[in-house]
Amino acid sequence: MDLSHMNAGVLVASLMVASVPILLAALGELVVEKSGVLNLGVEGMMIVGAVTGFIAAFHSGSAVLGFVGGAAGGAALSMIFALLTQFLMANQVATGLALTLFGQGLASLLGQSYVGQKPPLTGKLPFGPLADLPFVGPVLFGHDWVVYFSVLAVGAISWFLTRSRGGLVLRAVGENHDAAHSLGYKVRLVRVAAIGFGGAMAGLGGAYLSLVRVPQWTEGMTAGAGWIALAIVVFASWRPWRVLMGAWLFGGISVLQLNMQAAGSAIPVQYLSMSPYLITILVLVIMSSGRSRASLGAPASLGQNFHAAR
Amino acid sequence: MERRTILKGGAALGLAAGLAPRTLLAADPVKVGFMLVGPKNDTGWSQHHYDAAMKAKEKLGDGVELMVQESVAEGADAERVMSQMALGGAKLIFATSFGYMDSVQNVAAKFPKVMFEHATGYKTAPNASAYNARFYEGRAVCGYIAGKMTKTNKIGYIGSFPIPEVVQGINSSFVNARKANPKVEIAVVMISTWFDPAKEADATKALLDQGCDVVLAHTDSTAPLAALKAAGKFGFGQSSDMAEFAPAPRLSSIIDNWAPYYEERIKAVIDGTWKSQNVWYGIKEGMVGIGEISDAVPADVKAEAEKIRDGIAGGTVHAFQGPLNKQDGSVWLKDGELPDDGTLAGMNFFVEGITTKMPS
Amino acid sequence: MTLQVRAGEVLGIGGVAGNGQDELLLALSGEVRARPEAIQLGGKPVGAMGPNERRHAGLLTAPEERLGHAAAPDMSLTENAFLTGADRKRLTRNGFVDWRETQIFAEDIIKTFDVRTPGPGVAARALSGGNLQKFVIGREILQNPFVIVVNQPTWGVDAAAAAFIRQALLDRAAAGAAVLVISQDIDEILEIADKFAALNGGRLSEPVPTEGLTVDRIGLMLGGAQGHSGAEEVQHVPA
Amino acid sequence: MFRLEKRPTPSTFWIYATPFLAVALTMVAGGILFAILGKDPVAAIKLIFFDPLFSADYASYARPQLLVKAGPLILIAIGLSLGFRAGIWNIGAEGQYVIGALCGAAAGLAFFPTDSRWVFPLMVAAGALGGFLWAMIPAILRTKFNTNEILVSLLLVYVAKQLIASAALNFLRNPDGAGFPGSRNLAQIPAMANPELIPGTGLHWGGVAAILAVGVAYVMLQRHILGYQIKLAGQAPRAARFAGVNSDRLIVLCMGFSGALAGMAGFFEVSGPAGQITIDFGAGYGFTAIIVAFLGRLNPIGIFFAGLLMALTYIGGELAQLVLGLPAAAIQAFQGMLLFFLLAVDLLANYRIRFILPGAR
Repeated sequence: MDLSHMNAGVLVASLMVASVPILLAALGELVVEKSGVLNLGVEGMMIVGAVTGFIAAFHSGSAVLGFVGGAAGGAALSMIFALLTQFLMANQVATGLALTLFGQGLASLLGQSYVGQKPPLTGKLPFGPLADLPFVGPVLFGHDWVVYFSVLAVGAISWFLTRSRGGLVLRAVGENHDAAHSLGYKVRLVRVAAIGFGGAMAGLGGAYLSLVRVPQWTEGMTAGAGWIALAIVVFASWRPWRVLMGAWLFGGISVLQLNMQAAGSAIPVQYLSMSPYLITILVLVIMSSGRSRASLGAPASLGQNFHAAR
Repeated sequence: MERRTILKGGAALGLAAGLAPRTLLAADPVKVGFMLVGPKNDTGWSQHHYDAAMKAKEKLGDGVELMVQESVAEGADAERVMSQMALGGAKLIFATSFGYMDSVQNVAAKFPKVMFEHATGYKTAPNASAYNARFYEGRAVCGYIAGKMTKTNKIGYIGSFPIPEVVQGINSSFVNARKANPKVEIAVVMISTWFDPAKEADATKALLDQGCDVVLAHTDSTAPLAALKAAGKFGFGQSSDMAEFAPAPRLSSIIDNWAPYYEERIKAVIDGTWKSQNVWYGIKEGMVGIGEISDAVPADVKAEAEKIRDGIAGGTVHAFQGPLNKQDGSVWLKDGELPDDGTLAGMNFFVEGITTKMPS
Repeated sequence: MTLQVRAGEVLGIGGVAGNGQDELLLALSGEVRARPEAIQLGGKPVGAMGPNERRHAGLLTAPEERLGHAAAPDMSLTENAFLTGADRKRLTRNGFVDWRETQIFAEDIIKTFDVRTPGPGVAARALSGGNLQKFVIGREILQNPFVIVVNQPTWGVDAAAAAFIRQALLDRAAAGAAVLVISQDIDEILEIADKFAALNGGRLSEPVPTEGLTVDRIGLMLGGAQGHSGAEEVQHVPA
Repeated sequence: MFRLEKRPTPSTFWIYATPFLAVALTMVAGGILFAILGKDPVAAIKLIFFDPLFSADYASYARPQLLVKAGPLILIAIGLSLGFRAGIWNIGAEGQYVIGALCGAAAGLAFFPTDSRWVFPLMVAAGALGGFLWAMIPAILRTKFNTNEILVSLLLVYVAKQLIASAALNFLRNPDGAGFPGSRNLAQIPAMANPELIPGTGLHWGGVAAILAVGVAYVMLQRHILGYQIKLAGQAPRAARFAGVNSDRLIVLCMGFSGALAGMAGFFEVSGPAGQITIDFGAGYGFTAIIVAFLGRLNPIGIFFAGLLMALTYIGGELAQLVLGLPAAAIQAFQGMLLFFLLAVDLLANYRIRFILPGAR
């Protein structure tokens, strides 16, 4: 195998771009799960975000408005989930799966007349000569704004969850909703807000696919990214910086295995294709072994519906 | 329109209850079923079959009614969908994915009066034909252009799975690229899916990172072309012309052109002349088309490429012609020898010069 | 920590909440395991046994938290009777639950312990705290334990029910069982226990007879004046 | 304003009435959707819910297909429901299904050609074992290394799909298949085929297994101590520990049982309706079964009917596409709606709705 062509800077830069949709969606789901809600409908919200983002960008001619549209679409779909699970006490696992089914159908219907259209471009931010620096150039100064936004979002969410009062309330609700309720926090309101945020982030992730990565609207274009996002949240033990690590690990291995194929690696293709999944599992096993469930950070009320008796 | 059909169906139901499939009323149009493996607007494989079906219907007019089923999984679902089409009065059913092959055989045996057409397989029955396109002929033209256009002497190929159709394409592209440029090498990436735009884009970038500057894609979306455009490198349209990416990065394209065949076969059913057959059509018959070669290609290369295209159509040029060795160095074709269709159809080896290993 | 309870004796363990009461109960119930010899029942090592084996051996417990620990809130009383009674009341046949026998057991608890409820089919969470506590204590006592350990047996229970529960524990001791009462209610311990020990910071004091015990002395003990450390060792000595 | 009040015990009336209410609501909402798409709503609803069962043209064929489609869903969902009840999240039944098909087919094809009557039972066992072992990976990682089983089981789905694709391309490829991918067609090998047992019913061994699984799971949950432990562990984990339930043992049992059932379902599918191992084997049954399990309220009998209802919407949805030309996406959205309504109206069984005046308490 000839790996001499592999340029670490280019590789890191591509993995940063490749993992943006997963990263955004996983960050949103992290906040949702921290509030004690398990929404398995990430894939559905992503694809709806992909189509609404595309439609918004296509009609407005602005990629930024497209991302706003994607976030709005994902958030709107997530409100169905919020209504069902927070007000009608429906089972969260089943509702999330139904949301994916519905979202995929809805997205195809919405997108029917946009197949084959081209969206406005999302350019790289102009860093001038900085972008030409070796390694640092492509890694730090060679991206569009969404890439930077996604990394900033990690920091912002991390700050919010650990340092801000709102984050404290959110975590309290996720750890023990009964106690949070008796302290006077509005459990339902907090959760609905978290679900909406999760939907918006998943929608952004979807819009990144249809506006930047591909860029085009095509049915089924998320191709399972939402499921990977869910896995990444668990992988990260519900910690934002580890979500970034997980997304980059998964994205990195996915990109690396394609590069190894292109470089004529002697490892059989089928093993290379499995590698992102297997290595993610392996790393998680190493990280989680020897710890108790509590220290893994799963919110204690995750997946349980809250009903105030009085 | 649909409403009327239902009401009519209701009337027929009263007349012919218990008879399945229902006997056609004299004025009924001929119903033709199309079973697609993906969504009908996937911009790739399924969309081309669907568009071709629509074109055929347009040509044949009101005498034809289409029954379309999208995203049908292989196996039990495919069998059920075809059976329901037959029960619903379809006279001719097109099953447009390789994986439907055995299901077509099963359903064809159950409904001897219904005709079946199966794409890209090899099994036939008295009421079931097989049809396939010699995509590798188109790859020969694209490969030649790629060989001429590469400056790094390295071209890339994105495949789904190492199945014969993909292997033919890789070999044909490579053999003809070498004709254009003896120093050319090919890098192959298999992405284990026919359709995943993000992955296709990643694979394209990986190939570019490895020094390829012309990439041929054998998957369904336009993502590779978009990635090539961003990088300022070259590629080809796949399945459809993808003219929106011309003149660059799209240099030319390999087009699936099913419509004439569909029209011909539907007409044969209407006329009562339909016979089971097993065809493998190429550029000559028009099932494989070469899109307009863009201005990014120098005129002399363009002329050469067109000569190859016309030569293949005329039978004077062949995508594979000896001497050619297999990857392990053993002789595949002696000097001047042409491969037989059997070997070609089941091709599961790379030719000499390709470094990617065939998975085993 | 070392402690010893004799048959026919009631040992009260007092202390301010959070000084190791829950841990003590978990260690005795078998939810947390120890070395085999750490806990002995009539000289037999039971420390490595799980909850069911200990029940089989005659060591029964009733934890403090009624809903969620001692009983499953959404299960019926019959199902909750099965929770600990499966073995000693012989409620299974080849792995299958004998629900008829279980219901009879539940009805027996309800009747004997005066549990106010429409019937054994009612979910545990539908009962008032006192009634559920009577059910939980009754469930253990009616299994004729050699040793019974209760944590906060009358917490949040109305006076009549509390008196009933205390009497039931005394009756069980009189019938020859060793009774261990963990409680924050010193009056309760003074009322029913033969000996008193204080739990402080996970350490247990030397047990002293309750008779003639002064409030000052208790205060000192609860403050940890007579702290006494050592391996966790619990012994039940037959009289 | 209204307020919800939890019922002490679920309402028996609403438990049976809610599915019908949900279907009725879906008909209305779905009808509106179809009307927006320019299709006759009445005709569409009739095609989806009525024609597969009763139409003279389609029912004779579609009715037995109900069991063909529902069989694997029910079989997988039964296994999953036990774990879900115990709070063990096996999201990767799709992978266990695929591996079961792979192992079952491989075990049989290793003996090809043969007409021994022992091959088929051996293949069933191999399929179940394959699914079981695949499920043991997350189970053992969970019990030994405390690794989250949701993530492991989910990611292993993708690994399983790679494995079956390479099996179809390489070691199980039909030697008489002219180099094309795909294994020999098991349905055409008498000793390995899983045919329709009673003509016109759609019942094959997979359906038999599904019905058996419903019965066994029902008895186990109602009568067996293991069923009791499963329910206890899910409802009150601390009480379960107090009762001496060994949670590691329960994880291994539940994962293993659901894996084995999913594996068996995969094998019955590959040896019957599907016929062969192909690159794309596995059409999402493992994921749909999760929905079926919850629609059936994790109750074996409920799952049986939920599986049939799901199958009906698939088959009816296909009919609506064929006859009315509805897009597949509309059917998907319609199914999503049906699920939403089914999940939403469940509220009525568990809660009482009280209308209260603002300000009043």
